Amino acid sequence: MNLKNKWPKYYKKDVVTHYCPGCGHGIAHRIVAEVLEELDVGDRAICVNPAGCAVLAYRYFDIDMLESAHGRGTAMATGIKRARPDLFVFSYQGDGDLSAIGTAETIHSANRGEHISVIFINNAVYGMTGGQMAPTTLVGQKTTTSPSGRNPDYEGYPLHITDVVASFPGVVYAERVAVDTPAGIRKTKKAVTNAFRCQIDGIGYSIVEILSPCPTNWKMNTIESYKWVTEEMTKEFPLGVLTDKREKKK
Amino acid sequence: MNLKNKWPKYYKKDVVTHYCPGCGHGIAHRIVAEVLEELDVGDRAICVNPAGCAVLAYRYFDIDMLESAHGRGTAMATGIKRARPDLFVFSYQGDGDLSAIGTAETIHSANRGEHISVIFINNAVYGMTGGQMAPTTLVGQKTTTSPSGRNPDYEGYPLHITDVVASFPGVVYAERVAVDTPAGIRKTKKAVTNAFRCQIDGIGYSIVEILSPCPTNWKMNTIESYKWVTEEMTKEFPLGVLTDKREKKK
Amino acid sequence: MNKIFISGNHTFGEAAIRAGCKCYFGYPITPQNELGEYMADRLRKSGGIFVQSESETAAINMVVGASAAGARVMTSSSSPGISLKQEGISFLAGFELPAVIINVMRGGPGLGNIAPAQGDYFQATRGGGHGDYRTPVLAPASVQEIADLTIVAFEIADKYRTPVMLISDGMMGQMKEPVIFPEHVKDLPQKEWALSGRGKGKSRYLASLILDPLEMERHNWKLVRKYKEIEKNEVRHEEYMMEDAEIAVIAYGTTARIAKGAIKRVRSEGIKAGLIRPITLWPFPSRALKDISERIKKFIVFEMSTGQMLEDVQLALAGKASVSFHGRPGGVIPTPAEFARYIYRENQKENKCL
Amino acid sequence: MNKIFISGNHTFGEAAIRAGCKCYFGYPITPQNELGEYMADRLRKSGGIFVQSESETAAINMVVGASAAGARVMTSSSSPGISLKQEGISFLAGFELPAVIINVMRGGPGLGNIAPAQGDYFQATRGGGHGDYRTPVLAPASVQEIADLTIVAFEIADKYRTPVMLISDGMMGQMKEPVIFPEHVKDLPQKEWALSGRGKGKSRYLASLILDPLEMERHNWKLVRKYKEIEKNEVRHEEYMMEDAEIAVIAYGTTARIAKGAIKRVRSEGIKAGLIRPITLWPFPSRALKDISERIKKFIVFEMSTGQMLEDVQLALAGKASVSFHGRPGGVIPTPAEFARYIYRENQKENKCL
Amino acid sequence: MAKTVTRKKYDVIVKSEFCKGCHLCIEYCKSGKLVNSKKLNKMGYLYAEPAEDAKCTGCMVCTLVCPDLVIEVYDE
Amino acid sequence: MAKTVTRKKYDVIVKSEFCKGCHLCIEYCKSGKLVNSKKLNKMGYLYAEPAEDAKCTGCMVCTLVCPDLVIEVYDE
Amino acid sequence: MINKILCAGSGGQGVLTLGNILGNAAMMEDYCVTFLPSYGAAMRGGTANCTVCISNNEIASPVASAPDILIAMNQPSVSAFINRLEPGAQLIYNSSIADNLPIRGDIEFHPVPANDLAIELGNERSMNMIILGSFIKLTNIIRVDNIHKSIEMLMGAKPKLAKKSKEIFNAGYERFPFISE
Amino acid sequence: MINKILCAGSGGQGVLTLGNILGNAAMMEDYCVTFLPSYGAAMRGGTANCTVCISNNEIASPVASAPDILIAMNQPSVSAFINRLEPGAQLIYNSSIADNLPIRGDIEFHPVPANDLAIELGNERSMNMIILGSFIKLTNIIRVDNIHKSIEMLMGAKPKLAKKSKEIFNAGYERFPFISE
Ligand SMILES: Cc1ncc(C[n+]2csc(CCOP(=O)(O)OP(=O)(O)O)c2C)c(N)n1
Ligand SMILES: Cc1ncc(C[n+]2csc(CCOP(=O)(O)OP(=O)(O)O)c2C)c(N)n1
Ligand code: SF4
Ligand code: SF4
Ligand code: SF4
Ligand code: SF4
Ligand code: SF4
Ligand code: SF4
Ligand SMILES: [Mg+2]
Ligand SMILES: [Mg+2]
Repeated sequence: MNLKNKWPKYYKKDVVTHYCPGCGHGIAHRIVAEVLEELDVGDRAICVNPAGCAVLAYRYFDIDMLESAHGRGTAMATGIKRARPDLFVFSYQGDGDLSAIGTAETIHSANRGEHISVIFINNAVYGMTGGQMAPTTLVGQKTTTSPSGRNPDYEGYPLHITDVVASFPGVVYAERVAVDTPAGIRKTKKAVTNAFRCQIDGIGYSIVEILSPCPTNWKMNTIESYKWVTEEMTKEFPLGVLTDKREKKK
Repeated sequence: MNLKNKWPKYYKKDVVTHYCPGCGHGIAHRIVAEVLEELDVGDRAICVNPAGCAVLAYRYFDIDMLESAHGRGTAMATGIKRARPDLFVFSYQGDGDLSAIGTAETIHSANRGEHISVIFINNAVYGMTGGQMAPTTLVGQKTTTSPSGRNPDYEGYPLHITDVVASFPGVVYAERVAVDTPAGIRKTKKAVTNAFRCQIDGIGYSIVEILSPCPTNWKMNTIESYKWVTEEMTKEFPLGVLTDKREKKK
Repeated sequence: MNKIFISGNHTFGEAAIRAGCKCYFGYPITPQNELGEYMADRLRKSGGIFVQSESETAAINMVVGASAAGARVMTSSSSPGISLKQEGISFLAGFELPAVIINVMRGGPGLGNIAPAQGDYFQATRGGGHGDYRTPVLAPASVQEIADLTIVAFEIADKYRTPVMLISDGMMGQMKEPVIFPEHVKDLPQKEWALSGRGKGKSRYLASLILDPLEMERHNWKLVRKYKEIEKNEVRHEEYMMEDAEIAVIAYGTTARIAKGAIKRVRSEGIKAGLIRPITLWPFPSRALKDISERIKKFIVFEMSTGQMLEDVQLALAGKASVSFHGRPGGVIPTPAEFARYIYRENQKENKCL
Repeated sequence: MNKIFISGNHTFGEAAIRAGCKCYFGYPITPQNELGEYMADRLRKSGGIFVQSESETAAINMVVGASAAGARVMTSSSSPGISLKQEGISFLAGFELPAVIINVMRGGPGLGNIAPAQGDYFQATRGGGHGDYRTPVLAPASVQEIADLTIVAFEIADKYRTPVMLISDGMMGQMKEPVIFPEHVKDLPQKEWALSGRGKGKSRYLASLILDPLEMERHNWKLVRKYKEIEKNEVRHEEYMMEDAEIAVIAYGTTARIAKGAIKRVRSEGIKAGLIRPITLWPFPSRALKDISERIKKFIVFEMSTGQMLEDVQLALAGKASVSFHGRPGGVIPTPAEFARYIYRENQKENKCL
Repeated sequence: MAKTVTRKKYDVIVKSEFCKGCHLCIEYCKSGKLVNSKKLNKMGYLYAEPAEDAKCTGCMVCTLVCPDLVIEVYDE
Repeated sequence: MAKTVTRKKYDVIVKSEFCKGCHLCIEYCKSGKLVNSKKLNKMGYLYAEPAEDAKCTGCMVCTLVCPDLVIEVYDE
Repeated sequence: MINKILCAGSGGQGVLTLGNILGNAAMMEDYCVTFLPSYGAAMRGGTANCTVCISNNEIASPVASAPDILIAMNQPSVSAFINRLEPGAQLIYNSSIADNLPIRGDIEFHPVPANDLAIELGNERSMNMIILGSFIKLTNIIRVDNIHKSIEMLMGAKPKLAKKSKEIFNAGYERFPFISE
Repeated sequence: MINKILCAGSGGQGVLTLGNILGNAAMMEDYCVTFLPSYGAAMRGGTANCTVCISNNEIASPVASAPDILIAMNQPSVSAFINRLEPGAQLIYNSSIADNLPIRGDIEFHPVPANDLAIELGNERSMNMIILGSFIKLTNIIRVDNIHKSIEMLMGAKPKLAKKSKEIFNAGYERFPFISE
């Protein structure tokens, strides 16, 4: 008998992650590790991990990693990539990290067209700190800091930051995907592949927004939370390629 | 003989401004003062002035003023307006202030749809500090920190932040104008009037981006600098209403 | 019975509401999330404003705005988030604006961890921001005291027009104890200086920019005079078993509690130790220490850090007594037994020397 | 002749380039704009990287990234901008990453002004950021020394894997003086620890998060041991006319220059004053002060602040000598004549007491 | 039987000690090959296990969805 | 003259001590009523001044463009 | 007198509720009392614990490095914390799911088949009340009526749940001690 | 010997260039020398000034609260700074545009019709070189050839301008002193 699914080279073996059961981070991690292997860039890759549930990502990714101050992932990635353009540099960030405290860094690294890649896990909530409202929290969604549901008159509407950066000339590739179903997971992998290729080809900035369930803070069981991504989140955050300037840039 | 142009009520008399000859800030100031008077809100207005050439705006505006830390104008304005919704609160900010260091505050105050108004002076350069590159500096434009001209491959393209915030549901009115000609100045006044009305009507956030010459740091004489706004800046930053959701919100 | 069983984080919030705090701006960070969450619910329900800002930097600047408009206003965070507020705190000091800033400290530097620590003493007492300013710093050692000092913090802030810090740690924030809350403050102070639109009067402005160095210098010395007033009026400390003490332990907040436990233990073995607990870290109870150093020659400083308040003790004693230090940084919570052993050892050393 | 007439701000840049600085990240702020502008031109021309970041916060985090990748890297700012870097500096300390941070101080707090001041001493020496860490701080007093110490700063940073601050002020930054630059540093230290992709080897990570308090504590004490090493090896100070001095003036940077002028004046009137100029503010030359206090009983601290280094002097002397203070905060540049009068008065007081 | 076609045989292993019991694999396995074991593992989770009475088609969906890389699918 | 129509008369005053000599008013006054005085004011600027030989139409463009609120236009 | 009680279990078992009810009741009896939950990352991975200290005097540290009583609601909690117990300490454990007990002659073992009994009483989720009942019976530290009041206070929003909880608490109280299997 | 020279004028008058050439030349003669420009907001509003200190010994402060020599390139500079001069100090002023001089018998006045002469020489923008020439003639502090070299160094990129500047400098040097009007 042969093992059909081989263990991703850049994913540490036999480590139990700290993620909650069913957390989308786990799927996203595996996808990233697989793509690093398929594109053969893991050996020269540096991942900047966030403050957020993925703060411990270095326990899982078997590549060089740098922890970031909350929200500053793309600034750090900029520093690495500018100092060492030969390395493959990507940040992995949550919605609080990337679209709240890190807004300026996100916008400007994208606008400068830094040659980095960004994996953006949007779970509509601050996972790590226990479920506070995020910029991406849906209207009406209850969180610990929007206990009666997000009220757009008080807290504004969900922020579509990937759409924002997609409009910048320096952003070569931006896609929104979801790890909500097997098909979604396959698409996510393709999107990550496309994004990483942009950097390998030296044509600019790329970002993949991944809608990802946080069953714990959504107070749902796993299956419900995956359904909620499909049914509710994608209504607010429609999936698809938000920009693709690869042809132009090559 | 009657004086036809009466002195704006909310502009201090007989003060020589510190602005350079021909600086667009002077025109923008006068317009704001006039609109405050015409809409009769000066008595209950608070202006948050920036770090930037307009840091001394309190020497000129005859209304209550709060100085801000560089880039934090809209955060401070948020604090005032939330504490005192009965007041009329606006920030006055430069391009470095609003679209570089203040990016996150700009984006999120707009996205929350704070009931404030923003006057955004875009002069494509850091005036106060002596002419460094701003996020809005044009491609090829020479500044003290882009001595061979802004190179989009290195520094990215000019950032269109007003377009970004115009896309948010909470932003009721956004317009880009220029104080480059008498017609432009008249339009600017109309835009400021429209913007301020949104707050008076309690319907949300408004912003007016004013393309404004900085003859000193552009190293041009005044007349050249005004022409440069008309001929070069408006190519990169086309004038016009970027969003107008007033009907919807009323 | 109006005692309730409540956590430190919730108590900060409830006490602030009772102190008339109208606005809270903050950004989540462990171990103080429950404080923001409490405000999101209770402050809003009581008619106040809760805004979860996009960052700590935005939060402190929202605080500036609300304070300038005359509101009692508060923000809270934990160590890394407090670092991000330093520019804003310096502005509050420069503007002379009242505000209450809570730091529920965690292990550091960097991301560190979320366990209780006292590593931000320097930052709080010396001003982690730029320029010549001081911030009154209150350090509660029980949940009841969190309630009491939060109210005091608002009073000091308004009285002197200054930002005030409350510092605490993950343990104090998470721990529940019985608390009796005072009634809601009824009469808030009038703030003539607050911006509220010029109305028919003269326009005003609040600025920290003072271009003329001589004027700026005058402002700096004016602040110094204010700080001297605060030093005169607002020093607070507690003395515990100091009447007959031969060894004085200096500790604040969590370590002060633990020190009390340790002191009880060593007393049972005949060692006459006592505790001086600074309640205000700035102004520091230097006079009290100095006075006691006439009598006691052995001081032990005990912190959950590598030694920060230590400097204030040394400054206060100015060489008049020997000072030793026991520190457990990084989120370790020392035990009374451990610290008792330390006192015991130090006592033996002392005796050997004689 | 390889002397050139150059400003302090440009010298920071040129010296950094010669020290092998490969990346500069910064945000404009007066009075240090010329430094960034110099790098925008010269560093890029010499094959390095200059990025004008969107903010000081972004700049310090770009520094973290470039440093983690093994580059010699620098950022600079002035007071308010340095406050915004405090979180990042704490991270650098936690990560144990080398970097050089320049503060060309201005009047504060708040926006203050752009005139020279020394009000950020506490922030620099006590760590304005959170957690238990220290930053070596170098304080040049001439443009030549700016050149020399900038190179030293990079060496200390790499040797101990620590952020290092250079502090200066608007006057030093703007002033031109003759400078002789050393040659370009040839051999940069190897950085085994730098991230460069795992290659065929084992993957590595740099993290400041250490969830287990005991491990975090070990890290904290490890840092303390490193700081003790730095205290042992890197203290620098200058003594001027101290051989026969009866009054010791303590001043750094700009005030030290002015103090020298004043000392010359009072010496001509027979007052035996001398100067101890700390070149490293942390580690502070406490030992030198202490040694001298065996002999000299009168110390005068002179700062362009309301009194910050003063505390380090008091700590060093531990009550062994009297200390008086002359301060001019807020951007005022005191004159030698003024400070000479101060020394003169203090000397008279002293004599009256006798 | 007449209908028999030559088909590969697949084997599924759930490394139960790593399973967090999220049950995504169970949800998405169209063959019903994976089921709730109703037993707690050391971490305290109700882990998934292959059903005796169902056939794995080797579709690999379970490995695709499992966030914890718990499942191994073998072919001949 | 036969062509004469009754028209308002206007007067322009440049408060020269406040003028920064940017010359925007000169550029935009279609009547040529404003000219460079070629004299420095106390601040050291070549201020603008009304020309003797031109007529002001009261169009107010000069007051619109002047960044320093220097100009006063009067009618009868 | 000072009693340090460490209560540990997994996320859904009501560990913190138990501690809260106990602490709140101790307050009603005018004890000095502290309650300290584990928090943050320590809670991810499904474990939860809290420490309740009850004393006649000011409590120095709310932490129990050596608890007087360990309440272990599942097997991992027994394994993780039993070594913290010093001679003479007591262990109350959920014998329904924890059965691998290290051999120690110097502490007292009190098995409570909490899940089984709770299921028997028709509410498995309230197994923490069985344990609390047993704990009170064993220690006698707080009066039953005060525990009842405390339950009512903390579950005030859900009177039915409060009633049921009190019943189940009573069962735990009455049936304790359980014979060791 | 220490000479503190304060040089003041308006933005376009080449105040800083003058100071730089002087400072650089002083360096070439191995003097201790400092050059301190006004900067930032002090420069907006069109004024500029700088202080050059030249000494045989280490210079304490590069600031001149009481300059030995004031070079005032326009009227506002005379008015702003003349009161800083202590008895015995010298004032070089641009008599082409500064004519309102307070009466002081305790300082020396040196009028230099810099604009007029520069216009005469065909380059009004180089009026600062006339002043520099006069200054060197008056003080004799730096050798003329070193000033020439310094001009070449600082204007190296524009050799024509350098040449013209030297010529104009020479004129200022030769024609000084000018008779007071
Ligand atoms: C400066 C600072 N502020 C706040 C925090 C606390 N913090 C850590 S992660 C986080 C948010 C996590 O949310 P998100 O980025 O969406 O990631 P997720 O956990 O949801 O994957 C916060 C607020 C911090 N570590 N540093
Ligand atoms: C934290 C901080 N960083 C930097 C500065 C310095 N600074 C003041 S204004 C300014 C930029 C001004 O540019 P802009 O906002 O475009 O305004 P303008 O002067 O062009 O009107 C800068 C960088 C500061 N005051 N504070
Ligand atoms: S809290 Fe949410 S995002 Fe974080 S590990 Fe758990 S499920 Fe995942
Ligand atoms: S520098 Fe530019 S923006 Fe600033 S006052 Fe001068 S012209 Fe205006
Ligand atoms: S491979 Fe397909 S059929 Fe087999 S167990 Fe997995 S999901 Fe089910
Ligand atoms: S998907 Fe993975 S973790 Fe989830 S139940 Fe199946 S095997 Fe277990
Ligand atoms: S009002 Fe019109 S015509 Fe008259 S001076 Fe002004 S611009 Fe010229
Ligand atoms: S526009 Fe105003 S400032 Fe400019 S020249 Fe005319 S009057 Fe003077
Ligand atoms: Mg999230
Ligand atoms: Mg600008």
